[in-house]
Amino acid sequence: METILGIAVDGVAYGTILFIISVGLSVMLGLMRVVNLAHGAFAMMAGYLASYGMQSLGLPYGLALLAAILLTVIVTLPLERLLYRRIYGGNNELQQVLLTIGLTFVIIAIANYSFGPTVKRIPLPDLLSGSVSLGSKTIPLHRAFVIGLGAATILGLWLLLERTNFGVRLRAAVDNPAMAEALGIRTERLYTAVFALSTGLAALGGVLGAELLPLDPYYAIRYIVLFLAVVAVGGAGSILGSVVAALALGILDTAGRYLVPNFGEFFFSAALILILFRWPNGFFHRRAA
Amino acid sequence: MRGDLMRLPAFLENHRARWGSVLGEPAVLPLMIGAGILGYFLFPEDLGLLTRILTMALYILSLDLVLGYAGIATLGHAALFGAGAYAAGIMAVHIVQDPLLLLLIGTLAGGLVALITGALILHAHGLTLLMLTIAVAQLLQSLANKWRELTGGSDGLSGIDPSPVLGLFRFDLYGRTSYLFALVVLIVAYAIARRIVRSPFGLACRGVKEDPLRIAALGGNPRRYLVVMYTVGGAFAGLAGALTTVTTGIVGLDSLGFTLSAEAVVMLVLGGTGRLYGAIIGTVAFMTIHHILAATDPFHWMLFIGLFLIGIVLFAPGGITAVSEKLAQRLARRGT
Amino acid sequence: MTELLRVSGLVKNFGGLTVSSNVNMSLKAGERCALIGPNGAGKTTFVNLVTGVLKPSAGTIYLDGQDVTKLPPQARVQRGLIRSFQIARLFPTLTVREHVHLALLQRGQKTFRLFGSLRPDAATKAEIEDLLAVMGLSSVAETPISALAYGLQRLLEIALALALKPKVLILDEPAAGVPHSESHRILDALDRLPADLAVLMIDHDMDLVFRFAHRIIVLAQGQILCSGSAAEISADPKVRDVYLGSRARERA
Amino acid sequence: GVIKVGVVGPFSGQFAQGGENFKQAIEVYQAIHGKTVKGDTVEFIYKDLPQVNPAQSRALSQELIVKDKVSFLAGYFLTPNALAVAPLIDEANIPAVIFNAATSIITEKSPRYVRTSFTLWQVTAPLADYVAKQGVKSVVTAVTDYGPGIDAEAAFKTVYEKAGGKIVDTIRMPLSTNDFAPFMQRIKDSKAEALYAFLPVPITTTFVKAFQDNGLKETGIKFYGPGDLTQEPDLPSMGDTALGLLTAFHYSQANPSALNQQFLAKHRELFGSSDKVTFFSVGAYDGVHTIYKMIEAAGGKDGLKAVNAIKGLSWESPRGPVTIDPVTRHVTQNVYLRVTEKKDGKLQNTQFETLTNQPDWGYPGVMK
Amino acid sequence: MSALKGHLEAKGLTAGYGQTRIIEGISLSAPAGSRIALLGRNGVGKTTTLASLVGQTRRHAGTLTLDGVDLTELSASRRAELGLGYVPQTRDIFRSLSVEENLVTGLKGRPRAALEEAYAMFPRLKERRRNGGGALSGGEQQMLSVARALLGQPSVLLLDEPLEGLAPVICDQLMQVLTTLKMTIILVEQQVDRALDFAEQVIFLERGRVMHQGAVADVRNDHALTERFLGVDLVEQTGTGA
Ligand SMILES: Nc1ncnc2c1ncn2[C@@H]1O[C@H](COP(=O)(O)OP(=O)(O)OP(=O)(O)O)[C@@H](O)[C@H]1O
Ligand SMILES: Nc1ncnc2c1ncn2[C@@H]1O[C@H](COP(=O)(O)OP(=O)(O)OP(=O)(O)O)[C@@H](O)[C@H]1O
Ligand SMILES: CC(C)C[C@H](N)C(=O)O
Ligand SMILES: [Mg+2]
Ligand SMILES: [Mg+2]
Repeated sequence: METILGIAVDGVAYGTILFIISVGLSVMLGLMRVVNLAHGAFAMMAGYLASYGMQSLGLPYGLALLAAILLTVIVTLPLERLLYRRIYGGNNELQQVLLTIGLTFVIIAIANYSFGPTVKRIPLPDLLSGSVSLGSKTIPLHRAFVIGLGAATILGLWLLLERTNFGVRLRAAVDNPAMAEALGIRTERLYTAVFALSTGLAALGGVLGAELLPLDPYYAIRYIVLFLAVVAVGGAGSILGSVVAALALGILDTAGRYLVPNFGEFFFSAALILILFRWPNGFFHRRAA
Repeated sequence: MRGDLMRLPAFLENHRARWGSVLGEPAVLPLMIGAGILGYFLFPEDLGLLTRILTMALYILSLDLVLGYAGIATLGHAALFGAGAYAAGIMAVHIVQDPLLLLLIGTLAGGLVALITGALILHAHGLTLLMLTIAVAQLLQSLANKWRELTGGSDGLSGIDPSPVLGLFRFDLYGRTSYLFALVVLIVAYAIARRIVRSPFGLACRGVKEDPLRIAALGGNPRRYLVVMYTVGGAFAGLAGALTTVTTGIVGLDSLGFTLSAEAVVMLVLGGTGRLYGAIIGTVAFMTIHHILAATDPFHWMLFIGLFLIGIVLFAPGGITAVSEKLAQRLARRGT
Repeated sequence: MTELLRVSGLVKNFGGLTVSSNVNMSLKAGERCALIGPNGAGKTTFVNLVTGVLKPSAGTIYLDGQDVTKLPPQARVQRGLIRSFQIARLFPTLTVREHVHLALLQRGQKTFRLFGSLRPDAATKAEIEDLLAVMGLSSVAETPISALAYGLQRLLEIALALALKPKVLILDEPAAGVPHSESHRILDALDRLPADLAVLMIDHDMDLVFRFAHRIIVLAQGQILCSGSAAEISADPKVRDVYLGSRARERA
Repeated sequence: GVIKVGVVGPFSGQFAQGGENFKQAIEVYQAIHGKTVKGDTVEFIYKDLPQVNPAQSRALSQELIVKDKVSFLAGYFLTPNALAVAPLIDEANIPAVIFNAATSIITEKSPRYVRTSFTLWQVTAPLADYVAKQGVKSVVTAVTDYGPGIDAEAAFKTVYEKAGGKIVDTIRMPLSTNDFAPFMQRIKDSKAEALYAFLPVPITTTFVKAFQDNGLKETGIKFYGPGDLTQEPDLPSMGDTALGLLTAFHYSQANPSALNQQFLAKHRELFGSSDKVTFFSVGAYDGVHTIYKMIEAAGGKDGLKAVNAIKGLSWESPRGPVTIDPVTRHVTQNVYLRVTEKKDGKLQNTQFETLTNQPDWGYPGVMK
Repeated sequence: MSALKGHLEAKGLTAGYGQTRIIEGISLSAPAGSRIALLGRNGVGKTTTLASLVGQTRRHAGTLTLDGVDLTELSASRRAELGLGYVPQTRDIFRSLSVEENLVTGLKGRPRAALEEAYAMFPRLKERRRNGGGALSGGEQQMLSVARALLGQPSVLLLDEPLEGLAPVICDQLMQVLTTLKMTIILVEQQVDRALDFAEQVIFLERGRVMHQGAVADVRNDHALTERFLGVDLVEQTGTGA
């Protein structure tokens, strides 16, 4: 019983971080049909910025977090204009792979050059660095904070995309850009907005998740498969899907490691194959197609 | 009346584009042989690198069959390569050392793994398929890591010492035998691959790639074509893996790794998909550039490779071959 | 005449929506039949059920006396049940000739020849040329679909269906996108079909339907409303109400 | 003339710290000891090999031999990449001096391998003995599931059980682990008195943090490991969570010896800082020393003769006294017990006990 | 309300896809509230003409104004905002959106209550409002496409074969609705008789050029015209039928 509680709590905490980072990737894939392999690089960029802000400029945690997200969005927006815009759409996948891997390489090289290959740290404020006890289980306060923020993100995103005209117009623009334009929808602006939203979420996750996913230049590649797994299991573009997928994978991974530590990796890949076999379109496939 | 229905200019335009790519084709094989022999004499000290390029080219060629001709999106192609590499390696350590036999074993292993996994996963599409291919490769990789007695685990499988080719040609320090051996294998494999893509089966696969449902409406089972093509690609990838084992004498977990899978896609797209020779050109271009950059600046080559890839997308969207074909066409048009 | 296609008790639900409720019909060899009905009546769904693209919620489909309800689409095609698509569905980079060739290879089950040649043998070649000529596609044989006029794509759709040597041919809006003035091409092509073939056509172009069909079945809200000859149908007030409308009177 | 040495190492990628250490240590050595040996200039050629890729390792090494005509190969950060060159160096009769790769089997595979780093057996065996002697009754081991990790586990288990201790659980963690919380839970549940752990960078940081965050430190479970866990460049990012960790290792920046101080000072002089110096640095530094000695003996020719010439060679290294074992061709050296503590506001590994002359306990026949 | 808006004026429009030019120097003038039928055989460039007015093709030459405002350089979305409404030949339903959401995309800032107008016009859509757009039948998609365009209250409505795939009764209804609309309408249609019943002006296209422009009455009386441009003898067809 205790074990189950432990696995559940750790799994949810881990899953929430996966969610925050992956949902941006999912939204972009679902809406713009871009497999953005540089998503991890954007998360990492924010992590580095936050680390720099705190360690070298002495900013407080909250401010560093906000500044890092903002800066990441500002830095990546021109990329949307100059690069991504050329590769939107479902029949450009191969171009997307080439471009976003190239971009990832460049970001890794820059991170390596400016910050060196060692792991960088984002020190937690005292307020978040303790632990709380849940019965016999100790969880770091920071994780509780992450879970809370994750929940807020879910709600906010869902409202934005499913319950506003903005969301409808956005999904229309993605579905058929030429027709959306002909109906007076400014598709370019929408794409820019979604791109900013997506990188913003990556940035948020990159900073919040630095405790789990250590910040070194290879962050950019190391975790992208994991994020993609969340998107695939959840169904591209589905918020609810990302939530369920991230939590499911987080818990599975945690359970595998706890129960069969020596075969943890094996267990995870096998579970992933089974899940995708059973739900080839993800848990929450978008309506019709 | 019918004249109205015919749209002549558009027809001519597309027609020319198609022939542009097909006409260049017959020359590819002699060119490859020529360039291969020339390479042998021009760069006698770089045969190690050149051999790696040849084996990689074979591997990328196998990916082109799968991705370029059947539209199977995969980021786990290394699973098939690694299966061939390990099969050949394990056999070489324990049972046979004849290089040709080892290649055969690798081919069979790659094909078999492709057949089994393909039958399991090819009902999926898009990102799901992509993830399934990744997961299959990861599964095999952790299996290889776990099964240390057989595979050497993370230390790699060493102690592979293939006997001389045909009992005559020893694998030497300078890599001459390796190079010529790899060259012959690549050329033969290329010829076979070309035969396959121009067969009725190849035509049907193109159809499946463009619209699987329509193939079903013609009475074909799209999934069967996919599985068969995946198996064929797997056999070629396994051959490439075995060739790498034979020419380097070691197999590591990296031969099942994500990096190898992802790099393959990069090289193929760089060269241009669905052409076979695009695979060769992409491999040569990527590996040469990589080698030069890594040699001149081992510390920051990633930046330049990254910029290069971005540049390709911006300025040569269909890959190197597509751009050169377009250029050739423009020249040809000016000529006539 | 032999009964080639029989559908009995066919039901299809999408969630709570019943799109096909207990449809029974049959097609005999040599019949020229049309299926008409209001938008959303379930005509395309019916075709999808019969061809196996959709799985019925209940009911049985017999082809040439055999129960094919559980067979996948391609197996039904191999048994001679062929359809054309409402929106032309072709392979964009393949040429017209390649399409026909592929269909013939497919029919002869020759598509798993990995090392075979793509050069057709004399008989195949003759058949390809013949089909192209019949449909008036010879002059565009080397054109890839991406550059082919829509009207010609529709004709190629029919050529492909013919290449498969159907026993039962289902045409879903074959004239859509073809001007009324040119729909005769399609009729011409259909006229040349072997006489023992059963054809079911769906279209909203009543000129075409009335000229083509011996028997017309009217579907409404997933059920067969009535069936009969062109004259009977156009005179039927129910049909006029739900489908034909006022103009029918002037035109029929 | 010029004698060339080819260095294969990770100069980009996630292990780039190791490559940088190699290169800087080589330059420091040459700055202190000169660039020439008996009139021959020693020149280093670098080849980048960022990850595990034995085939590439072999191709690069072959290129160094055939094209660049090197007389020595050196570097080799990762075990599989080192293993890949065995047939090559035998055929070309060229010595390969391993600056890092730490699995015991390597030097068995060719008589031309010389290793100046350490092995996990070498530092773990004395640690296990020490832990047992401290009266710790039960230990749980947690290692990364790859060659060096399995070596570490085997070394600890063998020695500790022989000394009468009890291993209650052996956990092998996938190399790709991000979240260590489940392992921490399992360690906690094992109710062992102490933990022995080995992981490679960069996940060491996460592991050490997870140890504290999941409340294990408070439970009083003791934490032992090889020095990989608390490498100096990583200490700042671990922060106070690293305080009090007890590690066994052959090198610490905080080694008070005069030679080490000289070594660090030269580092600061050439590169502005010595903060990033690690055991990779001394591995390379001493590796260059053996190469110089081999050149003295054989002049860059006949690799086997060169290797034979340095068998049994002893000298004083920044890490302390070292000897090349004539049988294993691996460096015999002191292993220090260290504790991580704060000095002048900076974390460091303070050595508090020396276990002298430790061989590679993992080489067949060394452990009786 | 001020005077009727929707005076569309094209001069010398030359446009196409990529480098190929499909239409050459098309000029047309559609006064506010006028109804024009654009006719011609398959592939003569009718769709391309409408798409060029909307701003979806590549323009090589020519100008376009709407009520004196120059649209030539404006994007498709700006043109739509200024009053162009479009029902494309391919319908272009947003397949991943529900029927209701599809309609919302046409609102152009109007309140959601306005959706009832669409539902009143096509009750079928109301029944299917929660359905995915991609799951609609062919005819239902056509209704949705028309309704979506009308919700934006355009001053100029461009219709590309709106009757295709519709049941005859629905065709009747739709034509009925169109006749009551107070806006400029340019209609492309294969059902020539219906188009002529509806329009005031007729334009015939051939090979991307305007070959004839005139009042409906003239066309009706001139069999040679329809014979030449459409390949039918209209009188005969409407007269006897099948
Ligand atoms: N996958 C689906 N999910 C839900 N409803 C569906 C689905 N497919 C079709 N429908 C509904 O079933 C009904 C019948 O559709 P169908 O396409 O068979 O009509 P049809 O008779 O071919 O009409 P049309 O003449 O307009 O093409 C329609 O109301 C449609 O919305
Ligand atoms: N996207 C496109 N790219 C290239 N050419 C095109 C494209 N769309 C249409 N064409 C070509 O433009 C010409 C005119 O086509 P258009 O669709 O405007 O004709 P249309 O008069 O509307 O015909 P229909 O009656 O079949 O609808 C045709 O030759 C067609 O092949
Ligand atoms: C301690 C580690 C850096 C050792 C290295 N991973 C090896 O393969 O031997
Ligand atoms: Mg239909
Ligand atoms: Mg048109």
